[in-house]
Amino acid sequence: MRKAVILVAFLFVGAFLLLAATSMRPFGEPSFADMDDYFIANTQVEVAANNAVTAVVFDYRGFDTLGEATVLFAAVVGVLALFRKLREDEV
Amino acid sequence: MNTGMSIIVRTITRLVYGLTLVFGFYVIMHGHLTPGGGFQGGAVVASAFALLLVAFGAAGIKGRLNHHLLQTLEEIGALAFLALGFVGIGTAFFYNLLAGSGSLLFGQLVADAQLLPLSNPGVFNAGGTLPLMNWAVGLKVMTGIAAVVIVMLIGARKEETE
Amino acid sequence: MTALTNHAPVLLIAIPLLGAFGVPLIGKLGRTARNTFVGLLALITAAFAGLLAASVFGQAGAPSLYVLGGQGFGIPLPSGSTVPIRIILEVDGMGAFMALITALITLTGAFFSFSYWKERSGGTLFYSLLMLLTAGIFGMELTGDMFNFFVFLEVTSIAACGLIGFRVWLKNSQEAGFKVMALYTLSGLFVLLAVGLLYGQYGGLNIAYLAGALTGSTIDIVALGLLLTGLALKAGAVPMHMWAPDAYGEAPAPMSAVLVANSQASLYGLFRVLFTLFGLTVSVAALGWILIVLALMTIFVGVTMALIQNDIKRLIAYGAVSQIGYMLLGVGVGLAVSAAKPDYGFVAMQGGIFHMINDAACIGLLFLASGVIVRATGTRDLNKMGGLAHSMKWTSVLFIIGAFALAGVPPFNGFASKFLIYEASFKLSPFLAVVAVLSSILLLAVFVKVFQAAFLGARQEGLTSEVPMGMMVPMVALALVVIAFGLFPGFFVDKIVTPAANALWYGRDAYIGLVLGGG
Amino acid sequence: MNIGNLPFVAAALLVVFGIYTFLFKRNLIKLVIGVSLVETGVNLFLVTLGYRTAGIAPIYTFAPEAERMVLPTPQALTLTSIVIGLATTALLLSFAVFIHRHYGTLDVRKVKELRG
Repeated sequence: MRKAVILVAFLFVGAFLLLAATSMRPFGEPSFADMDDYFIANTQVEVAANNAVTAVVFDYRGFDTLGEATVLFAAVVGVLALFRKLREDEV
Repeated sequence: MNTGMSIIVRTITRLVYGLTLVFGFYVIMHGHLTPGGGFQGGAVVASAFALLLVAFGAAGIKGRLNHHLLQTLEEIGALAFLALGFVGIGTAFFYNLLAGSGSLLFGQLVADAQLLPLSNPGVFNAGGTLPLMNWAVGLKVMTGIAAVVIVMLIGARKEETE
Repeated sequence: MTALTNHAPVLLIAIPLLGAFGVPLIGKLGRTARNTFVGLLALITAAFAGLLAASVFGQAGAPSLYVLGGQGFGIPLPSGSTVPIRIILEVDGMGAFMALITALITLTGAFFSFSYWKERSGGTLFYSLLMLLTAGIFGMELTGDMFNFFVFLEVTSIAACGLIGFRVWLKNSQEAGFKVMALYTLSGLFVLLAVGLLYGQYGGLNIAYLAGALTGSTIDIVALGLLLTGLALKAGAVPMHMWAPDAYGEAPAPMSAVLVANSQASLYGLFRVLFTLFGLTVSVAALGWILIVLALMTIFVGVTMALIQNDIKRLIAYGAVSQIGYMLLGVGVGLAVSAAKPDYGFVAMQGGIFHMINDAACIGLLFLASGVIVRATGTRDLNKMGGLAHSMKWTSVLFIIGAFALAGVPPFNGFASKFLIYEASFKLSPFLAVVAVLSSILLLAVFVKVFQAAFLGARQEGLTSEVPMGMMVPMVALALVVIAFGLFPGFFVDKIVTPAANALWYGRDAYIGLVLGGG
Repeated sequence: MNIGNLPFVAAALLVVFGIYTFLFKRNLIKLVIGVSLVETGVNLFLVTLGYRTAGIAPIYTFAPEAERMVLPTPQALTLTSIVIGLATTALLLSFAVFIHRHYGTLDVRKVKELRG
C-alpha cells in the first residue's frame, strides 16, 4: 500500500517534469534575455572586469554569493560540530 | 593502514602537488579576467590538499595541516568577504566602490571600455572589489573544504579501526 | 536614524552573519566573551527588526526597497532598462511581520541557550549555527528575489540540520538529522527547479518582475506545483510532515522553537508565491481548496498523532505540526475566495497570519518549558515523570499558559486567532470550522494529560527545585507575549496583522509597481 | 541543426532517475547518491537554459570579435547551486557516518527508531 502510493507519486512527478521539459522554449534561443544582455553589455564599463560570469557572481548578484559562502560555512561548521571531540561526561 | 598509498602514488603526488597549488592560486587571482574565480580556484587548491591526504594518509600529514588552523583561516576569509560587502554601504550594501575609481587598488578601467564589446588582453589591476572578493572566497573555500575532508577522513578512519 | 532604517533590511541579514563568522574567533577568548558577543548581536538584530517593523507599519505596510550593490539603494531599475538586474530586498507588511516573529524567537532561544547549554562541549559551533539559522530565516523573509530566496532556504536547511544532529551521542538525533537533511535538500531542489523554469521562460529572477510577466502557461503551472510541493514539504504540512516531529523532537529544546520559526518562514514563502508571485494568473479557488485540504489533513494528523505520544518533546512537536495546519486553513480560505474578495476572506487571512505569531510565542514557550522539564527529570517519557509542580511552581504555571494558548482557550492568544479562523471558515463551509474546533478540543485534552502526567502527582525525590534565572527570563518574556496578545487582540490585529494581511491580499500591484514603476 | 528540447529532457530524466533512487533504494549512501543525481540534473538544466546557439563564453579576454555570447546568469546560478550541493552532500555523508557508528548498518529498514 505504502509502496503503491510512493510509486504513483513518483510517476506523477516524473510525468510532470517531462511535460515541463517538452513544453519549454526551444533550446539555444532564450526568449527574454534583457537582463543577461545588460550584463554582457555593461560588465566592462560598470564593473571593469572582462569575465561577465565573475561580474555577475561577485557584483550584480554578490548577495547570492554571500549566501553561498554562508552555506559552505554552515556545512563546514556542521561537519566540524558533528566530528568534534566530546567531553567525557557527554558520551 | 594510516601510512597512505604506494611509493609511486607518493612520488607523483610530490610532483603534482606544487603544480596544483600554483594553478589553483592562478585561477583565484585571475578570476576577473579568465574563466574561474574564488570558488573554482579554492576547490582546486583544496583538491591538492585532498591529494596529499589520500597519498600520505591521515597520519602522514599530521602537524602539517591542522583543522583548527584551517577553521580559523576560513572564518577570516568569510569575515573578509562580509567586510568587503560592507565597504560600499555608504551607497548600498555590496556596492562596488573601487571599480573604475582610478585608485591603485584594482581601480583601473578595462582598456578602451567605451568601444563595447571589445576583446582585449585583460588588465590585471581592474575590477574593483572583485579580485579582493575572489581572494577572500578563495581562502574560505580552500580552507573550508580541506577542513571538511580532513575531519571526515579522520572520523571515518576511527570508524574502521574500532 | 533614517539611515539605519533604510539599511535595516540588509543589516538584519548581515549582523547575524557577522555573528556567525565571528563567534568561533571570539569563542577563543572564553565563554563570557562569546556569550556577551552572541547576546549583544541578538539584541542588535532584534532592535533592527523592531526598527524595520516600526517604519513599515508606520506607513501602513507599504512595501519598501533595498537594491543591493546599486548606484543607490532605492533605484530598482538601471537607466535604460526595464528589467531589475540586481538583487532587491523588498519588505512589505508581511515581511516585517515575519521579521518580528523571527526576532522574538531567536532572541529568546539564544538567551535560553546560555543557561541550557552550559555543561556541553562545542558551544561555540552551536552559537555559530544558531546565528546562521537566524540570518537564513531573515533572508528568506526579506528578499524580493527568487534565487536569493532559494539560497537562504538552503542556509536555513543546513544550519537547522547541524543543530538537529548536534547531540551526536544520541542515535535518534543522527537519524533525524539525516532524514531532515535529505528531505530539506529535496525541497530546496524543487524550489530551484521551479526558479530555473521561471528564469528560462521569462529571463528574470526578481519576484516583482516575474509576477508582472507570468501568463499562466503550462510552465507556470509546473513551476507552481514544484514550489507548492517544495515549500509545503519544508513547512511540514501533511502528507509531507514525516520529518517535522523528528526535527522538533530531537533538536535541543531552544532550537526546536527556532525550527518552528524556520517552518513558518517556508510557509511565508509559500504565501508570497501564491499571493504575490502568481496572484490571479492561476485558478485561485482550486489552489485555495488544495491548501484547505492540506490544512485539514495537517490539523487532523497532528492532533491524533499527538494523542498517542508518550515522549513529551515529540508530543509538543506534533502539536506544532497541527498549528501549521491552522495557518494554512486561514490563508487557504482567504486564497480560495481571493478572486471575489468577500469580507470573511480577509478575516480568514487575518486569523491565519495572526496565528503565526501566536503559535511562535506559545509553541516556543512550550518547547522551552519542555527543555526545563527534561533537564530536571532526566527523561522524556511522560510515564516516568510526575510531581514536578511541587518543585517547579513557575514552570508549571508557564507550561499551562502555553498549553492553553496552543489549544485555543480564552483569554490566551491562541483563542484570539483561532476564533477568527473558525468564524471565517464557517462562512465558507461549516465542515471546516467543525474539524478545526474539534481538533482544538482534542489538543486541549492532550495537554491536560501531559500536565497531569508531568506536574501533578506525588513529589519525586531528587528533583532540582529551582530553574536558573537565565532560563526563566526568556520563558516569562514569551508568556508575557502570549498574555498580551490574548488580552488585547484588537490592538495587535489593527497595528500589525491587518497591514500584513493587506500586503498579501491587496498588495500585489503595489509590490510589482514599486519595482517596475507605474502600477 | 535543431536538436529541439533534447537537453531539457535529458536534465529532466536525470532528475527523475535521482528521485527514483531516493525513493526506492534501501542504502543510506545510495540515498545520498540519489540526492546528488537530482542536484546534477537541476544544475544541468540551469546551464542549458543559458545557451545561445553558436554563442561563446561571456569573457572578453582575447574573445573573438563580434560573436554572440551565452547568458552569464545561469552560469552564476549553477556555480552557487554546485557549492550548495557540495555542502549538503558533506553534511549528509557525515550523518551517514554517525548512523553507521550508532546502528552498525546503513540499511534504512534497520534504522527506524523514529516512527509514529
